[in-house]
Amino acid sequence: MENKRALLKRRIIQLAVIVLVILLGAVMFVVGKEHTILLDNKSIESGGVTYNAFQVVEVQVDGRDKLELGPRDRDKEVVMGQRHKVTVTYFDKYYEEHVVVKKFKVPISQKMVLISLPAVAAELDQSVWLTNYEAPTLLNIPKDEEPIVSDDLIPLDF
Amino acid sequence: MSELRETKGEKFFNIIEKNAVSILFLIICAVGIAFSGYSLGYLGQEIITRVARNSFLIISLLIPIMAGMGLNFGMTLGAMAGQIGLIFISDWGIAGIPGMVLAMIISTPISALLGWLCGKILNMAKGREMVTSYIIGFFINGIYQLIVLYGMGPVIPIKDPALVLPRGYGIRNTVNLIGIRRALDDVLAIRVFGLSVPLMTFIVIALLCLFMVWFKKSKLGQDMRAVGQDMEVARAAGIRVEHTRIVSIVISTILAGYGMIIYLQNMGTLNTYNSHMQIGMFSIAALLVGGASVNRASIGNVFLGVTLFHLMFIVSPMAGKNLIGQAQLGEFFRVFVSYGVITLALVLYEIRKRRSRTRAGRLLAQDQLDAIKEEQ
Amino acid sequence: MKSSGAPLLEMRNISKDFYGNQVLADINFAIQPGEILGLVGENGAGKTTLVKILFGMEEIHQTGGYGGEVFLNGKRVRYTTPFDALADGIGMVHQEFSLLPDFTASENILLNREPKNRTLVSEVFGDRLDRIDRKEMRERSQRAIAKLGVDLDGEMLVSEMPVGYKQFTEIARELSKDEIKLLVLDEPTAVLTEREADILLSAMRNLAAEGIAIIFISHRLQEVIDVCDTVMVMRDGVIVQNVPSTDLTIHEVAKWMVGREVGQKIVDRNFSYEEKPVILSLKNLWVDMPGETVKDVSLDIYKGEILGIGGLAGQGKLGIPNGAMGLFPAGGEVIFEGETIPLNQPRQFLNAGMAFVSEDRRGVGLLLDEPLDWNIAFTAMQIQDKYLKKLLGGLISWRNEKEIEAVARKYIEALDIKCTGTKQITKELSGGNQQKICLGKAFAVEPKLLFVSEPTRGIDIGAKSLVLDTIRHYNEELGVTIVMISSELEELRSVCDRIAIITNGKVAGILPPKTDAAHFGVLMVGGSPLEEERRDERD
Amino acid sequence: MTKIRKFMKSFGWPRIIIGLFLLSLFIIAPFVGVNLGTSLSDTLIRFGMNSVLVLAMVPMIHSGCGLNFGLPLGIIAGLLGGTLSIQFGFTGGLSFLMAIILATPFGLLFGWGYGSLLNRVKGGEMMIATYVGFSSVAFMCMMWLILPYNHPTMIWGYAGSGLRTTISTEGFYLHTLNNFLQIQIGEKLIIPTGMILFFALMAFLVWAFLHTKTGTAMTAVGSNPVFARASGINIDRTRTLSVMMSTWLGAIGILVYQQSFGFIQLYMGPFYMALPAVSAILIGGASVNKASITNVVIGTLFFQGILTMTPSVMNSIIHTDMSEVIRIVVSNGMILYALTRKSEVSR
Repeated sequence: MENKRALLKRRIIQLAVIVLVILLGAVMFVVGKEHTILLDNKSIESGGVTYNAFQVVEVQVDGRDKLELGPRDRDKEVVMGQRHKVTVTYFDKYYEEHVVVKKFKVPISQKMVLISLPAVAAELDQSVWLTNYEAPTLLNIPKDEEPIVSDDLIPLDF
Repeated sequence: MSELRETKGEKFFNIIEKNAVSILFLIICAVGIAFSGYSLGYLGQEIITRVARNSFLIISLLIPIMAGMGLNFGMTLGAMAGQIGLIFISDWGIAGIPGMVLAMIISTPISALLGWLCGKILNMAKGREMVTSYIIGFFINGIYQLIVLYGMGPVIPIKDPALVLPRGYGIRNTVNLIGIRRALDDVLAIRVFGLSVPLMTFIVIALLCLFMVWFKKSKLGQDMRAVGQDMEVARAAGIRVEHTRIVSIVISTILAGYGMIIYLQNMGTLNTYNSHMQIGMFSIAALLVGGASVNRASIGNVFLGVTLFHLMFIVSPMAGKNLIGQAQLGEFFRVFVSYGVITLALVLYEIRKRRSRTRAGRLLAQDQLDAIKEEQ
Repeated sequence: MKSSGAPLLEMRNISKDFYGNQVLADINFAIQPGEILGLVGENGAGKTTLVKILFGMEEIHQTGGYGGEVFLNGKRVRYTTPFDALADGIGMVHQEFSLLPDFTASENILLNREPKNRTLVSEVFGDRLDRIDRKEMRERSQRAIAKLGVDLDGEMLVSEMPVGYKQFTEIARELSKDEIKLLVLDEPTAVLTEREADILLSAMRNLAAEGIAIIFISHRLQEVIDVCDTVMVMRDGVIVQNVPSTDLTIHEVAKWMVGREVGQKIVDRNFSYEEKPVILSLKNLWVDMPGETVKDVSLDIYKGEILGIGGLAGQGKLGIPNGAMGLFPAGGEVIFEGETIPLNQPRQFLNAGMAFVSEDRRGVGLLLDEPLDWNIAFTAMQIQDKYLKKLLGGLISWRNEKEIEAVARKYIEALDIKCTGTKQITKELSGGNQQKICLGKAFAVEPKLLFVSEPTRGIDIGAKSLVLDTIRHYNEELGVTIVMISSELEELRSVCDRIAIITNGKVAGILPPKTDAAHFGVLMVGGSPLEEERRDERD
Repeated sequence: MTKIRKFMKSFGWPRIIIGLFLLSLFIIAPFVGVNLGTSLSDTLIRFGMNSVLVLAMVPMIHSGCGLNFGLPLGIIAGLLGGTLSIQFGFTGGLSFLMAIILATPFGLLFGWGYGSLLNRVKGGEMMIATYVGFSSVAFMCMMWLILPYNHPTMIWGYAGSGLRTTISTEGFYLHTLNNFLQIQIGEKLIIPTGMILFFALMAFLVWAFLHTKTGTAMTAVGSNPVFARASGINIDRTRTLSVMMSTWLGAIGILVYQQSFGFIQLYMGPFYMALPAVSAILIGGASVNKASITNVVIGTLFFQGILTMTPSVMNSIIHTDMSEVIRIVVSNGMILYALTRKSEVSR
């Protein structure tokens, strides 16, 4: 009886460890997943209002170096994990500096998201300035296949 | 019957012979360094990088040696599993340390399965484990290619065009592991005497060494040592010999998988159809250079071996160029030395095994001589 | 030491046959706690089989089990594996060491029974990742060693131990089992020096005093008589004597061991070998044959005689022909017809005109995967260029299949080999017929001297006498000198002109076959027959 | 019925499966538009090219040295013979003959050294043979660079020294055997009689040798070395002889291969030549210590048949060339099968 109980205990612990490892994997997936954030300085129309692109705007994702974008510029940052912060610094027509900080969460399945800086600056709803972005599928240009070298022991580097 | 007496010359010869491979290598390296003209700083940096990169892989060879199964040429199986893990995380776009951890988690069940298969087969081929594990490496390589070259895409969803061949399925010849490049090495990278040291990688290796020491003291480790010395005695004592042997291969394969991931995060590119095949051969050569033999190896052998082997590897092209004017000659030379050293170590091991068998006869002859001397 | 009450172990009506060949019959005996029982008998007397039955070895079950019953403490038991017997407190120490050389004594003593501590890891990966408690291990092994009363360091590596210590380690392993009640020691003193043997014997007495019963199997009769309470003598699968050891003499016991006078014809020719020239002379021969080490043998063999070489298994009798031929590393001098034959070169041995029929038929004697005509013709073809056709002016020696077949046919007829034809694959033949092929192979060489080793081992009675008759006729008709090595004394006595007994790698004595069997027995167990006789006369 | 079963058993399941697989390929071939004549010719030519290399396995297996994983050593002897023949300026059919003659002393010498080494490592032959092969190839890589060859067709034009990676045999011994007595039936079916005859000659030599006194001794050494020793055979010498024969046959084998293939492949070329030959003889029914000429013929036909048929047929059916993977799995699987069979481990 005692033995059985010990065995049961062990099985439970083993199960727990397996679950834990799978959970760890899931956490790693979420935390380590890379997302490309496209930062777009283009005029955008929302609710019938047009928000114009800035002449010049500084944008910073998380704590990274600031990027400077001209009108119709687009740049990107590759980030890990879901939760990020975007800081947009711009000067309005009175040359007054404004800083807008927005926190956002990238959907896990999304490889790329597009952030419209004018919309951020206008402090519109997140659904307006943060949109999913699908890279246009390029036409598959058939190219000579690379030869597959299989069992080859000539050392490359080690 | 008493102790076998040996003359001083014989004793000296025995010591030389036991360390023949290492001594030979020391000489090669000394000559090579002299002729290569590399600075000590450069060499030191290279060695540090390579020790960090390869030690984990080589340590994975120790457990099967402990269990008496010789050099595990089947460690390529683990390398393949590690690579499959890396292909997945690359496709999913998981980067950094989380990517590595996830790749390890994915590789573990694959390694375990392959290792179990390998162990099963090796149990059917007792006495010729090495050549069998070597062929298993090739065999599983075929299966690996089937999966990676034909299965990935249509059957196993891999979408990233950076990974998939233009034809729509199969993984490219080289995969850029940009997401995890130097992910581990750059954590806690410090500079010592102007050399950059990937401290975190060394910490991981140190932890593995601790694990090895601890493992040797566990019941399983004790059983493995017993099985390694004499399967029949172990069996008579009730140890599950076959199971123990399989477990040793499974552990080795899993560790080899992790080692491969650590190795590739430093390299930064994966040669999908090449890396794993080479890794087995070089790891074994490096271990043997460190003075290990088919039935005895220690952590010390690993580090000495990695250092000496890579020293030879770094200096020989340059030395070849400076000596004969052809760098290619040096490159061929290091290939030759890698294979030659395995050959030499295997030959010495077999010869030593045979010599120990004649020991009893030499004792008898000695007794007779003694008796005759006494009569006189 | 005997105590009253139910015996610790009792065997009743034990019998065992291997496919109709009765090896044990009607064995009845009992042993009390604290009793030392000496079990003696020639090789093949059934001691080993008896022990195997007690332990429930697989071999016994595979060959149809056994008859009779075994009682432990009055309870009927029937073990199916040795582990069951071990669990019931029966321990065994084998003659061959079962030790791991690179482990310390204490690691060997507690092999697979190490004291362990649970760890967190073992909760996940199972018991085998428990940590071994080295301290507890040392203490427990030291306790076991203390029971033996010897001075043995538990931390010593087995590979660095003298032989005696290895033996003590083996015994300590059994003693470390708390439940141990009965210990079977199979020739524990064979490898020990006298001093070590004395220590072991006194250790055995200590153990007996603690209530552990011991079955002591040994050929050293003096030790048996000294240490045992009871001596049980087995011969041909039955117990011939089971008596208290008080007042026994070696001579008596030896007589019981080998003495079977009835129904055996002893050689009745008068061959005066002394008048013949010495054909083969062995001088200070040593042979490193595992399990049959020859230490120092000097023998003269006279032309035309049949010399028997006997002795107990493991004493070195088999090493003599194997070493002389060069199959195992050997040293010393072998002089044949006045010429020294270089050792370790079978070719030289064969070229000189000697041949050897090995005791290891399947391993040494035959090409099992080849047809039998090859087997018969091979040696003669290789050594004497028989059965060959010369092609291209002698440049090529072509195998002459016709002649090979002819010689095979000749020996199939002469030796009455039962087979489907000369091309039958040898492994398909029965043991007796395989033995005849081995003889045929040797005869085909037409040697001047023939070593025949264990010619009747493992073959049935009918074939036995045919083989012996063949050897005899071969000697008488062709004048070939024969050296026959056999474990069966009676077989030697029925064929040979004189019989040398090998004990402990040396010639213990050479006696004519008509000598009283007891004398042979005394030689086999390391005594001197003359001394014994004198003692008998004194009594 | 029992006879059939016995035959099946002796033939072995892997062989039957491979045989059926090959048969089905041949049956499917016409339906998917693969020309049977071309396939057969290809198979026969590949058989001719490789059979001598496979034959080089026989002597060593026969004497109990195991599978000759050290075949590259023999191949190197052949390469030396071939390149020297060209270097000395022989052309046409004569260059082939001279290549064989020049390769012979190297083959025998290497074989002697290799055999002596294997005698010291009895029991561990196969692993060591593999690495002897590898290290000799690597060693020769250096030698090809520095040996004083200077025939303009063979050396690097720009460097003026060092042999090229591949050297064409055109103008030298290209198709010497292929064209000899070649029979053409119809448009597509070509029978390379010369090559097959050459193999027959080699096979006859091996067969004849095994019928001599020494050959008999070699068989006995392989079948039961202790028996052979007890019959006065010098085992080491017999084994060395077998290794010399195997190495020499390997040298001849690569020359036959090159005259058909059209190129001498130096440097890492011989590296993986052993594995296909090893698996071919195993597919033919040989085991780790028993092999016959029949095994060579069946094995080479099966193995090369699969290599020829799978790419064309598979490509026609699923438009994917999986032949390389199939080759790796089949050949290594076969070696594994042979290594793990219990009956063959114990004598």
